[in-house]
Amino acid sequence: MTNEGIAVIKVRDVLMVVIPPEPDDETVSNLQNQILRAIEKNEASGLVLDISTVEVLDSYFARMVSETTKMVALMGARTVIAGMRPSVAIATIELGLTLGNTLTALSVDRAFDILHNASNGMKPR
Amino acid sequence: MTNEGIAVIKVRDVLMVVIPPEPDDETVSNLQNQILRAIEKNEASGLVLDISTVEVLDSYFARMVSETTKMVALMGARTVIAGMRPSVAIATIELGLTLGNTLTALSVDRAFDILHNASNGMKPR
Amino acid sequence: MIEKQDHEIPIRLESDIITVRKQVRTVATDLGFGLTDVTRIVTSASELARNIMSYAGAGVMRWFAIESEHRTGIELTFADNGPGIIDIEAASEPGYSSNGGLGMGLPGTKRLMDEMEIQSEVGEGTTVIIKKWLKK
Amino acid sequence: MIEKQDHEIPIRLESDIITVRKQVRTVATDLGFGLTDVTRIVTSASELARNIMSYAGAGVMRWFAIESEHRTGIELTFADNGPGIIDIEAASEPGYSSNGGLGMGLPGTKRLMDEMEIQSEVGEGTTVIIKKWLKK
Ligand SMILES: Nc1ncnc2c1ncn2[C@@H]1O[C@H](COP(=O)(O)OP(=O)(O)O)[C@@H](O)[C@H]1O
Ligand SMILES: Nc1ncnc2c1ncn2[C@@H]1O[C@H](COP(=O)(O)OP(=O)(O)O)[C@@H](O)[C@H]1O
Repeated sequence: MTNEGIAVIKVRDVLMVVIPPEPDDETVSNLQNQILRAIEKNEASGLVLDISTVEVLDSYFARMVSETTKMVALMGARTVIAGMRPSVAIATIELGLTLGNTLTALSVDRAFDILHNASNGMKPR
Repeated sequence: MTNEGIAVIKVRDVLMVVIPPEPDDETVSNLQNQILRAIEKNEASGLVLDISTVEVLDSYFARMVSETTKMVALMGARTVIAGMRPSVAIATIELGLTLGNTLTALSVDRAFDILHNASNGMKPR
Repeated sequence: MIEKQDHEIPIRLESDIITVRKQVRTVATDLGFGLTDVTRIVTSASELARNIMSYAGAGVMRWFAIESEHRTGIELTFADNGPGIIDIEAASEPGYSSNGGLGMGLPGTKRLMDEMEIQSEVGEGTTVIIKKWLKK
Repeated sequence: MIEKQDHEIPIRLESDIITVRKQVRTVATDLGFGLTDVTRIVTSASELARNIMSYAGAGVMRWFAIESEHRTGIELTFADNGPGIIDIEAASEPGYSSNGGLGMGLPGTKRLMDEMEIQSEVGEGTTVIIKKWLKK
């Protein structure tokens, strides 16, 4: 069984995870663990899930994403999903899925902006 | 089958789409694609749907609007519906439709204000 | 003006829905309905025309100016020879849809109009008649 | 190109779901579907392949190019000899899931495709056939 590697990159106190184009189920289910461990280890306050290369978001994957977001929130960090393609957005909504109240951003850059501003907003000087 | 052209105008990082008075089903379904592609291409953070010339909003159209809003949200941008006529608002509500949690504005100007303030709000200095 | 001979429109293509809407708008406006009622009537017609397209594939709309006890009104009939509706009561409930639609067409049309009648026979087809009266 | 002899893929391992997705993407793209429709079709295939894995353990997907009245389309069949679905109607409702899933696979696939047919016999197995037509 292939386990496409998942890159977890740390930028200041935000973790960025790039989801591969065709993650298999094992990759998807390992992802959750890896992310939560990485957040704990790095004391990250934010998580950016870059899905810009993802070509299909089925209900299994959607469920993993929204559950992960909730787990991350319980640990005290915030998740932003970045870069969903138009075709994927169409199929996701037509399939009847939602990503819950997950924050979304057009690009990874903007996702960092959102997390950065949010934490500024939460820590006013 | 006629396909009435749809104008997509960019004003800073907000896209404005003017819906024609009597869009046929094909126009409506193409609209979704055009809007999502335009948002991706322009990295637009907001979308204003100008429906001020629309004379009838039936359930097919309403569904398209609320689904498009959700798709746009998944991609990380926000939608404001602008300029619904009173007669259309009455028929829409009586028909039992909602546009979900879509933001609405009296006019295109106000819609831009809403989107502008929202993004300012997220970037406090 | 309403001409007896061409008070019927075929509904076969999606573009016919637009024709139906335009025609109903003209007829209702000519009969003296105000903009709010015209919009209610046109919205209802749009729903029923689309149902014919979606569920029966083809059908017709007929329109009439109607009179009763000093009142004037509009009557629209949407008829098809499609599969019919098995459970009319269920189909008239908000949210019921056999094709993943919103399921608001029939119950909503009933609210928008003054009267609505559904006749349907499985395997025979469906006829929906709606009426709106001019407020005196 | 679509070859008659290898238009079947076994679904036995989770990794076969990826194979199904890749194959369906290639076939649909070759048939001329645009990116949005390809994504709709691949998403549906992914749901049905996963259902086979989750509920039947193993099965197959078959694909066909189909023709009808000047239209071209794709037909995908997902067949298994699993436990079958007791109440197909209930299983087709959004939110119904026997294993704590989202319950969006069957109703969602119906929305994403043009046609869907479910045949299932308890103790015998399940066959789901889906179709999508190329817009002219
Ligand atoms: N002309 C028709 N022929 C057959 N079935 C119909 C017809 N019109 C409506 N129906 C049935 O009634 C249901 C409810 O219709 P409606 O309230 O308009 O909602 P929707 O069209 O969104 O499903 C439809 O899903 C369909 O099963
Ligand atoms: N191939 C199958 N064999 C047996 N049961 C199935 C099969 N596919 C679907 N089902 C049943 O239908 C239900 C609904 O399926 P679906 O809508 O895909 O949602 P989910 O898989 O999230 O439960 C499943 O929970 C299961 O009980």
